Amino acid sequence: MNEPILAVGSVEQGTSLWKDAWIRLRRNRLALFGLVLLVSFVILALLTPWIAPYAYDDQNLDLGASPPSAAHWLGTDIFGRDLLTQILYGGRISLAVGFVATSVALLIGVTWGAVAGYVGGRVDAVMMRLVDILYALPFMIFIVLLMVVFGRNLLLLFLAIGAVEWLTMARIMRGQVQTLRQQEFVEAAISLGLSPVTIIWRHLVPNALGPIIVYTTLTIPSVMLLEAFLSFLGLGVQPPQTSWGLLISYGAETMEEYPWLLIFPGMALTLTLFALNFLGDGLRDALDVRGSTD
Amino acid sequence: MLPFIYKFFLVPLTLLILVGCSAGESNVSQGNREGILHFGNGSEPQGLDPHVVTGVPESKLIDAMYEGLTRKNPWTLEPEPGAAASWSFSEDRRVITFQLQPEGRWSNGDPVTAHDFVWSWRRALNPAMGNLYSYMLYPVQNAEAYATGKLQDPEQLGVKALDDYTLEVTLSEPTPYFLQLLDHYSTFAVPRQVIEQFGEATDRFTRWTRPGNIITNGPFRLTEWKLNRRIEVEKNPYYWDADMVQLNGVVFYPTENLVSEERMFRVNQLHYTNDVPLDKLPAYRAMPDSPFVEAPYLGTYFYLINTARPPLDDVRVRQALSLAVDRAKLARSVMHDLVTPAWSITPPGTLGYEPPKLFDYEPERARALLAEAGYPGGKGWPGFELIYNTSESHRKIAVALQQMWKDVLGIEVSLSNQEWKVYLDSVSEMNFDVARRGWVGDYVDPNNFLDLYLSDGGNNNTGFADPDYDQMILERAPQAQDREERFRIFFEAETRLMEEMPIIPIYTYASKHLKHPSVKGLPSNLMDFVNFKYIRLEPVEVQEFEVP
Amino acid sequence: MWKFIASRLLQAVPVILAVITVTFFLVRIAPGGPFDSEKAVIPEVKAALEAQYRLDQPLFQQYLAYLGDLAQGELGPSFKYPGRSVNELIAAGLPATAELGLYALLVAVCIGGVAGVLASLKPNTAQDYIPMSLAMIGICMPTFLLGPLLVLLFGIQLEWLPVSGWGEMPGDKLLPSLTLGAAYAAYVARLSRAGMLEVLSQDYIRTARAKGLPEWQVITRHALRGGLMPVVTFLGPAFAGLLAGSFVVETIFQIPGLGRFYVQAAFNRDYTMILGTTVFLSTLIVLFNLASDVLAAWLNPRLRSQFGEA
Amino acid sequence: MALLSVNGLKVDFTTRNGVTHAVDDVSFSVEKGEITAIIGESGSGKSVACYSLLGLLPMPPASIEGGSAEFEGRDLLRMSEAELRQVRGRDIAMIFQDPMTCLNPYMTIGNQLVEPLLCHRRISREEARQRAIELLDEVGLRDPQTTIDQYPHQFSGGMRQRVMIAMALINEPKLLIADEPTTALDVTIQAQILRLLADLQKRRDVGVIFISHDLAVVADIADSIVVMEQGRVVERGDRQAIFERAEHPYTRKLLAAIPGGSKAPSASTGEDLVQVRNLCTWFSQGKHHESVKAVDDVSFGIRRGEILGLVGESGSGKSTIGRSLLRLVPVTSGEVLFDGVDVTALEGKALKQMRRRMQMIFQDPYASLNPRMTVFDTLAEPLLLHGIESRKSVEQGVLKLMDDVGLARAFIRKYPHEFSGGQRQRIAIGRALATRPEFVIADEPVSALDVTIQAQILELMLALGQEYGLTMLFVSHDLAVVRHIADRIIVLYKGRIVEEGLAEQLFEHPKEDYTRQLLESIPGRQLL
Repeated sequence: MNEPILAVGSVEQGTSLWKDAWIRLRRNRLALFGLVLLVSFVILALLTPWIAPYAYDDQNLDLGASPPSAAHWLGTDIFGRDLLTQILYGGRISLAVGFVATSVALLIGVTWGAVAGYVGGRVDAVMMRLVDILYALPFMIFIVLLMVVFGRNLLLLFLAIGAVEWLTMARIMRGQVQTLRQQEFVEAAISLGLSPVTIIWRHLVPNALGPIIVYTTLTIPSVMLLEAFLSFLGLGVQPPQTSWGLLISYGAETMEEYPWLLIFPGMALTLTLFALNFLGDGLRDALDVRGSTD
Repeated sequence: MLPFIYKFFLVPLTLLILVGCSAGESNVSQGNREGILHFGNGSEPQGLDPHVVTGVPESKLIDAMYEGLTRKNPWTLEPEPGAAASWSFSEDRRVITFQLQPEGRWSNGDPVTAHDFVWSWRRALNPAMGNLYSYMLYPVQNAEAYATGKLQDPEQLGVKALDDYTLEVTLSEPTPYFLQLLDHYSTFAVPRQVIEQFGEATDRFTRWTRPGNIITNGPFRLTEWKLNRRIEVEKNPYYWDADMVQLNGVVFYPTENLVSEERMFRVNQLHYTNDVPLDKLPAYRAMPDSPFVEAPYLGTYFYLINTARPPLDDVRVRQALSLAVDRAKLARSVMHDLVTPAWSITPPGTLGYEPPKLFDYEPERARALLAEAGYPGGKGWPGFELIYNTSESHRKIAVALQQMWKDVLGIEVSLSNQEWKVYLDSVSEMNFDVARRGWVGDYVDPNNFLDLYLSDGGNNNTGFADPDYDQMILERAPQAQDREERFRIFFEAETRLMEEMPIIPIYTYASKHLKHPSVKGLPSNLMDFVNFKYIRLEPVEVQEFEVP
Repeated sequence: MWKFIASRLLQAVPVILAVITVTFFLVRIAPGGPFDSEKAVIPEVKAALEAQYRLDQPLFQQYLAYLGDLAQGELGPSFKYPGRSVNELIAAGLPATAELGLYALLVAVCIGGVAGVLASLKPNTAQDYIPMSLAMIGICMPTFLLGPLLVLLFGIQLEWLPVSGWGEMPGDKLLPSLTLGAAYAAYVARLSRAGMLEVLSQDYIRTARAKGLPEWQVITRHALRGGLMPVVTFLGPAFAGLLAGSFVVETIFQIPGLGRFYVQAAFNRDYTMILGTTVFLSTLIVLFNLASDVLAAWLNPRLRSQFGEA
Repeated sequence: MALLSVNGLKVDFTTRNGVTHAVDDVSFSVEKGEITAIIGESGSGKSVACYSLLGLLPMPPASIEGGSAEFEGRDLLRMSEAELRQVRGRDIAMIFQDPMTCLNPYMTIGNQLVEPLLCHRRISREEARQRAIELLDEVGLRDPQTTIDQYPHQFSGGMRQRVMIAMALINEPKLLIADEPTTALDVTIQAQILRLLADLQKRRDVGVIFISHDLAVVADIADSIVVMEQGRVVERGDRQAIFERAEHPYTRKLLAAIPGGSKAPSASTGEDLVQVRNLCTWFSQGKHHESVKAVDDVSFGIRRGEILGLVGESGSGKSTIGRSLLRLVPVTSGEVLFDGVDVTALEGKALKQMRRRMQMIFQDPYASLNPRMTVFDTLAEPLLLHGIESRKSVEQGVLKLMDDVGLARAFIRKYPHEFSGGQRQRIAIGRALATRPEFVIADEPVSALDVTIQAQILELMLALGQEYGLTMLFVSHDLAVVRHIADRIIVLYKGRIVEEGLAEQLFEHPKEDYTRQLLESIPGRQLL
């Protein structure tokens, strides 16, 4: 009973999955950069009402659209509203939509896909056919109906977006679970007498984190852009509130006349998405406990 | 690795790019050479049957291909002879006798006769046709009864062919603007043989309007119709006034996206655009020899108020809202000085009619009125929702007004944009507090605007109902002896309307286009009316419109 | 293999039927009708119009009648474009959209594939970071922004390419294809990078190296096939997405495609057109998913022989 | 002069955790026409040393820090990549451990076979194909004309390894490096492949480096043996010398680990705890195909406290029997009585209760542990699930289990990947024992492990069996291992029982031909 093997550099003190991931994440400079950037955006968004240089609906029609200046660092929009303030307030909406709607999509998609993949057979067939049907429904009509039936509010917007974006997640998750459930550790879990719910949440989902995270980082940008589209159609934020997606779509219309109205919101969105992407890749590597054996 | 990449990826890609880099002659210079006008027409037309379609793009096409009894002069907007060479009024001005053009022909050479018009008007008014603009012919005797199914016999309509070239129209009462209606497409003659060759007279779904089938009586005739790409018409050699027609043809483009349309114009793909993005105005105006043309347009942009809902049921609140709008500032900053402030529903200068101006931008009075209504400084203000259909310019105006009301009156208003059909539903069901609205005249007469607010008017949608007003519009005005008296009655009615303020007028529309310097004979006018007959091309080469 | 295809097609029938049913009733619930317009419609006229389109019948009867027509391949007359059947409108819009979709896919696979493969060969170097960062920009650059940018640069500044049109001037297909394909190129880049990294760590790559094959042959002959498998399975859903998502590009570049019909039909409440395009697109989606599954199976000998037996 | 002589080879790995000397001053030589075996546990650097010769190590993290490798007068370590490529596959060929993953699944074996020929020689595709067919015939593939156009997945493991061998030999290399070529195979197949290799080597007169963790495997074929431990050569000599006069303690340990001898028969004479009656487990192949009869009408019993060995080749249905007992696969017909209760009829709570009493240890310790759960999580899960320990006392329970299976308590918060194969199998055993089962099914629990570890795990299982009073079904393809642990043995072939008997009896006096064949396949038999 004297097995002498001790992995190189093994730590005597134990670590949890997340703590462990955090240690690895800290070594990844890009991911850390992404994290810092994201956290600072979130803090800025939280503090916006106190730090924004102007009120968000403060118009100056006589000034109109003006390029960056000392009074307005990022310039003003056609109503003479301070763009920096708009971006700060828009960030609150966009970040909230990005995270909440993506979470909704994740929750539904992961659960749906995991159950379909795990149970298999007829249940799987029915569940996935339902996904197919939802894929094929005319999106525009769906949105218009949602808007009419439920009125307009942000929560509904989150739900609507989540309801659209979960489909792909469900497909990915199902594929993952189908592969994973062949693994012996799942058989071991079954033979321990664990319930299917426990097996899915403790054994299957954590092992599919890699693809989930990657897909999440791809979902957030599409969610933010979808929000802009829906707000434009009338579902979602209403003026004078705004979001990055809306600012960009307005900016795109006047990109020749007032380029700053496109460039700055675009930069805010792109930076966020880059940060997310770096963080996502970093998280995936960090959470992949197997990958760290070297 | 590299050879592989090259073989499978770079070769097709390079080919694709190489094929790309050989721009040909621009539409404009080719068009100038061949006498073809390249015309941005807004969107794909629903169709080319004058009794079926409703939109502006359709009207442009139909105006090019067909001709009514009269046709507007694009400079003066006065009716001038079209399919009718002359006309005369009876003593009581209820019967009009039209003499048709002796040389009037369809594009296949057949003569255009009075019978064609009789048949066509019956078709236009036939309830089975589902013609949305059948009301244009309502001044004709028994027309309304026939169109609404109360009268079955088309023979009783007030339109008769006295002989092949004489058409007699009997009106139910004198209608001063009736001649104007005759260049609206729902009064146009359509080719009976062709229509009946392809199906029932009232069948909306036949193929008679396709190239090859359709024949028309206007200056141009259809040669090609590529869905969502272009519609091409060529000069109609059988047109009675063909010598006047300078163009050899027109190509209409369904330029849905006005930003894209502007870019097409910039690279000389279009002679004329349907519209111009608002934000491009300053740049184009600043250009030397600017291709930008603008003109007041017979339409008013306003907000509808649902007078049944508190707090808007209080006239003082409605007045306060209207007085607090700085229309001049709005026109200057948001609308780039394109439009002029409106103080009433009727656009000014409509055939010499000047609408009343009862108020101005009066923040003090607005605050006082609001205080009187019980909301001093906005205290206790319950708020309301302003709806508008999804559009960039409606949003801009709403956002600006929202802020003006907040600044001047201290009240909060929430905005809500709605998808077009949802918005229409909300408006017609009066399911709104305040709604954006616009009205463009079908003909140049105050009546066209003022009859909107009749108590049972289908387009009223405000809850405004005033028997005196109804009486003025429906009874007193038609019986007025002369134009002056008629306008006085209208003025009185409109004053009543604006005192009650069921609508907040905002501005009078303006049309805006980009017009290539080669294009002549295409004047701007109050109706934004294009008479293709007079357009000619005098080639001027412009390399590119440099937009700063 | 044929059996597999047949059974998948059979499975698709209830899916499409369900899509039709839900869509049919969904569009009727939506507020606003096809004949509503800014100016109030005279009730008699409206009734006449409704009768012409069978809208006066009980809803369920309309539904059955629609299914009956559909069984004969008839999608009905369009509301918005009277005088044209939905069949005709789809036939008119499809070629441009299908071509646009295919070119966009070509762009996606060419650019994305090369970028992904290059990145996977030297992971965590500049050769990896640069294409992958571009891919990220591609993903977060909406088409309504990329399209106008490309037009401004290549169409107006450089004057290399036409600013709009489809098949009317040489090269006018390039910018729309690029615009639509960009986002998908980014996805393909990420997928192919991940797939290649996975395959390059496989034992059989080591075997290939041990044979003394030059590196490019190791990659092309041994790694690409497996590494691009995720891309192949992505192509089916992607093409469906391209078709449905081509609306913006078609509008920007004035392309006479199906995407515009699809979206505008919803705005116009053109009931038959909504249903027709939905039926058509969902059938396409099913077919393309099937095609990409078949392609993936055909490329994977293990799956291929399974189908061969079954 | 030696065909290859390696002198003072040093290979380092640079990782986040520092520099590891994977190969440290290793020297050996290979003579023409001889087989040199390199023996050592996993991690001893034996594979790294050979891969480094051909430049097949990923650099970084690997780096060659010194030494030379003379091959036909040229130093392999100083060749450019282009020069090395000329050597690879032409002069020096390789065979790898796992034939399942080493062939490209997307290419026919024919296309893979001709690649080295086309790459290194001026030869037409047709000629190359002919050559490949001849060679396939030579390595014992039936009907090579047809099989050459098949894909790897259409072959069994043994057949694939034959293909690998053909591929290595197709260019008539002077040196063949075989890296654990039989470890992933059943004993019977292993014996065949070893014979084939020895045969071909003699006929073609090539030098061979044979890498293995198991001395027994090379006992019959190696000319000389090099023993490596932790990157260093600890002993070398010809076969005779190593097997008869091993000096280094590590070599002795390796020798001792060769499973041999049998366990003293235990005195379990109680009633049957488990009774299997006419068990059938068939797998449907779709409507129009006959089901695969994985287990076909099998009946046997296991007495309380007994260890029953279940032996058979892969595909014999032995694992399916184990899974059927636990209801991990649906049973087609028959009964499984556990303590008098028919397990196949249980559902819901009753099934959960029953599962607590019977547990399983899986073959692959890499796959059977959830990679995202620490030792603590893995072991605590069954304890909490079945209410054996409360939340408060669970840590004590886990520690006790770890003590029992011989895991240092310090590892409690570690993840599976941080452990070696043997340690992982200990965790898996701990998990199986956590529910205090009466009956344990061990499905090839040691076949994925090095021989030295194998011995330790077997000892552990025996000891725990005693301590916990376990009844055990021990499933394995390796008779030597089963003999070491089992009281009674059942031999399975194609889903049916061929022979059954007490362990010693079966070994000494096999009744059936098939059993005899199995016995003969045990490597290094004559040594023992």
